[in-house]
Amino acid sequence: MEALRNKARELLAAGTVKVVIGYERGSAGAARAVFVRDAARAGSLIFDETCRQNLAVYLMKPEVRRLGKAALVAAPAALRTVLQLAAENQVQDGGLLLLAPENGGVAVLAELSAVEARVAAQDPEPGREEREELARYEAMTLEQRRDFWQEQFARCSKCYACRAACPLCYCARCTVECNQPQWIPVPAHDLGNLEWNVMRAMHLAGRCIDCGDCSRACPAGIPLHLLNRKLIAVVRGSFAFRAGRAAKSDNALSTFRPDDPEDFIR
Amino acid sequence: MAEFDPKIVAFVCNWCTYAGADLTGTSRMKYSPQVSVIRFPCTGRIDFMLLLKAFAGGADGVIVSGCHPNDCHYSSGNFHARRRWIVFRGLLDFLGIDVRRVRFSWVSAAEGAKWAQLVNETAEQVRALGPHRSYQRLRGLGVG
Amino acid sequence: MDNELRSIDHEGLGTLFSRWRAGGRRILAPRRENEKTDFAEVQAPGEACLDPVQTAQSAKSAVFPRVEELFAYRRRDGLVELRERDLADLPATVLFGVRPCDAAALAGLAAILNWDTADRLFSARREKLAVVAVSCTRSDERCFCTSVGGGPGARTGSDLLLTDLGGGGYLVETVSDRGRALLAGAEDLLRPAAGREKDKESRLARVEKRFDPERVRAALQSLFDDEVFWTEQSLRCLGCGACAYVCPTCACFDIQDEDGRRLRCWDSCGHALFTLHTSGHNPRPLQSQRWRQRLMHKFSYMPERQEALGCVGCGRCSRACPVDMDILEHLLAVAEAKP
Amino acid sequence: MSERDILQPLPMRIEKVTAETPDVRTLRLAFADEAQGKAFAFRAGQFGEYSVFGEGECTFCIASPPTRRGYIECTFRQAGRVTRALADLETGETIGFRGPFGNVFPIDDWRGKSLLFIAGGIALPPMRSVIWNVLDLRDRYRDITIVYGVRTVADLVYKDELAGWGKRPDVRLVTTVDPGGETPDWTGETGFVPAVLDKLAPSSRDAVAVVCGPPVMIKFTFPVLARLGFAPENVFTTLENRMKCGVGKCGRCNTGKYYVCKDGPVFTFAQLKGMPQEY
Repeated sequence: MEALRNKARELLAAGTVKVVIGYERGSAGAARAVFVRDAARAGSLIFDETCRQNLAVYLMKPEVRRLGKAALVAAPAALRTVLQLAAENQVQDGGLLLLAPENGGVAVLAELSAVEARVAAQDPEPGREEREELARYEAMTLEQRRDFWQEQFARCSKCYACRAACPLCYCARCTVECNQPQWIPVPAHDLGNLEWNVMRAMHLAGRCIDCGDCSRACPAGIPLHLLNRKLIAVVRGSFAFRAGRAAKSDNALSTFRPDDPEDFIR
Repeated sequence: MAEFDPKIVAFVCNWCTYAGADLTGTSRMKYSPQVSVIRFPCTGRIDFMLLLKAFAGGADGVIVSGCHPNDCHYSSGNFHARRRWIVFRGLLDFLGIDVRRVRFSWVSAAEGAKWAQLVNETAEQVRALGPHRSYQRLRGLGVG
Repeated sequence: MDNELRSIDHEGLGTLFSRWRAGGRRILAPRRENEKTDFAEVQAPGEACLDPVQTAQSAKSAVFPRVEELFAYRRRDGLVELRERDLADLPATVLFGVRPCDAAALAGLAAILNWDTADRLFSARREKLAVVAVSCTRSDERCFCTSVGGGPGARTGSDLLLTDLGGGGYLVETVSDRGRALLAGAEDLLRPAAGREKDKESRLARVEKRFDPERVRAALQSLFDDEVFWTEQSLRCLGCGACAYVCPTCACFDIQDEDGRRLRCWDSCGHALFTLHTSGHNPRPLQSQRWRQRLMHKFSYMPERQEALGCVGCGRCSRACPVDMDILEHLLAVAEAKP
Repeated sequence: MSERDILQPLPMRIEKVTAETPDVRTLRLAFADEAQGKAFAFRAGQFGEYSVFGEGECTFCIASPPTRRGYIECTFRQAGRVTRALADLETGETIGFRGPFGNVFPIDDWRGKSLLFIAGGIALPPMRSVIWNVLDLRDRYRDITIVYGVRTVADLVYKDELAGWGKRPDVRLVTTVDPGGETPDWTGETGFVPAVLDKLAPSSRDAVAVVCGPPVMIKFTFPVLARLGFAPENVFTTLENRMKCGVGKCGRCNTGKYYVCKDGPVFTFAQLKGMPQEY
């Protein structure tokens, strides 16, 4: 933690970056984002197991962008996010520093190639727990899954916390806010909620880097990450593609291979 | 009990399948009349939401069909569409929506007979599955 | 006598539930499902879960649903027929197990929705609602009811107020005529409170008073133009609507036509496009302005215009916020700021 | 029986459609129910919520004057979902109307004064009601001056009425188009509204001004008015915040402690100075 604070101090004092986006201790023992712009305030930075939010979400917020060049305290998910954002031309190589805490120290990644190398070294395969969680739902009958999701979506109030918390949902005007035509119903009724959640999952297919912040943000406790994780599995299984691994790559759904599987097409 | 006549909506591309369906008609081949055909410039334009809109609007089954691989009028629209279908099918299944209600096919302008067969088989399959009530009942739920 | 303190045991409460239901009332109570506790219909007190300090969602949907039909329309021969919403359809409801803060929030909702002109649907639902609140015997660090005029055992907005006596049932306070009506014919289930049962105060959670809303109001007004302050306060905010949707007094809404019905649905001033003009001009383009609006509306505009605070200190927004925008902390920052 | 729902519109029949420009239309509307029409009254400055069933509602000021009974008019530019749908409707079709809502221009206080109306672009319609209102009560007021600026000649609305006002000896009408927006036969001014106003230099003695237009026009017009001696409390405008309910409940038009739908839409510049610029 001290290494992180020292590094932040140093970067701010030298003017290398204008802001360090990191974690501080918030209310009720939670960790939360902090935007340190003054070296003297770097002492409030923390990094521990309570630091779960994917801070890369702030890279796309206009208010934060306005602060100037940033150093981002980056857990593995944030590193993958940065690569995916780079692949989507939202982040420039060298436009950002990543501070990756490691064994009491902190690695400073200035280039996207370094981020790629680190992500490759971490190779975050879904853990056993995660695989088993998905498998549990896949093992349900169709009717069980339908009932499960209908029950879940019935609790959705369309507060769009899932969208706001997602670092890859960065459109200035989301499809649900376009009304000519009104593609997704505005009201949070059952059909509107299903359509919204299908839309969200599809628009993230091949792009989601599995940070899980959508589920953590949901005030209704809907396990939205399962939808994303399912599509991550489909995209990986069918196209051998994983988002957030390379700074230069096509999106899985905006490219193709002539030999993509088509056993279901007749 | 009266025989259930499924409503089927077919989203087809203009250049191959629509022409193929046309050929079915001009060849005087008979096929299930329960299908409503909606023509698109290309399968690449058939957004996944359209399929859900069809279900919400009362469709019991959906057909999506276009040019065979390498025959796309715009060279790769169907390849892109195929990827989207693969992902979308996975999502539908995961959400508990029966993917047997959604048939994907390649039907060329010369395959009038294949179109007739596709519609008939789909109608048969959807008839066996029964009305898509679980989806249709969503409409209006959750309004106080 | 009405003001006499009485008590009821669990069995008596169960009988009361049956009688309310037999009288055609549905009962909404906190119910635990998965990880969350929220209001849902119950048949018996045993289904209610009063353990958590608060439900995740407020009870406001009982009178102001997430989505509701205002009226129906139908085109016929170039003409349009309108069908007014039939108020007889609205269910008579007992809202059981709300906390005193939520009961108080109904007045805040009414202050907005019935301002100058009555809101027909809201008023009709409110008219058919009886509130059976349960005092708070526990609180958490998000609670601040006592700073905004409430308290863990406050009676405002309740028709009946119950206080858990620990093991043996509840102390029952009859607060209104509607509460009296709920207990009509239930004399057999109630007995006069005796001895230590009467000591309600000792049962209640301690919620320390943290600020004076009058001071917050004055500070907000002098801080309004302090862009640095508001940017600093809101940088973390993601601009979702979670705080507004879980809030028991937030009442901003949208109106949408669908399937032959005009619907009213919740909306939030925190959403970036809430105020967007068709021309593309947005009067509140920055998240800092939208966060300011949230606080100003609740603590400055509402007291001035609707003569009610827009906050009851339930702390739900703080608990629901994905990024720990703790409203109490922000209000204290406002109260202490030197503009 | 409970009261009528203030959020439920009354049906109105489209009696006449006038295409003002390619994308601006005026609808003349009458209540489908005669008794409702007879009971209806409003004053200049007020607005309504107009429904296209299946699309939603949109907000405009009533563009006809209260002195003409039996109908109301609205003028709108096709811009969003509802206005596009509204523009597709024809004579005889039914729309919904809720209103009148909001406050009014204090024309009784203006008796004996000179009136200066300054409108830019699509902002003449919200001012037309009050203009006709005072013209119909012409002897109560002194000089009446109307300055109307648009981008190009093709953007002028109410062309026939403008011609009529131009011919009246008791009205001074100045129309102007932005530089480059004129046609060979254009006889009006060329230049932006603030510059034209500056040149015209109307007297501020016992006078009030009403200014409606795009924010940039208002921004540069107010200093000219101030220079001419118009005090902020004698300059009026009408705000057009986004609204849903129109009756102070939905929260959209809330600006400071004010609600444009209830406290406005008519505000003086003196009032605006005390409000946050969230409009």
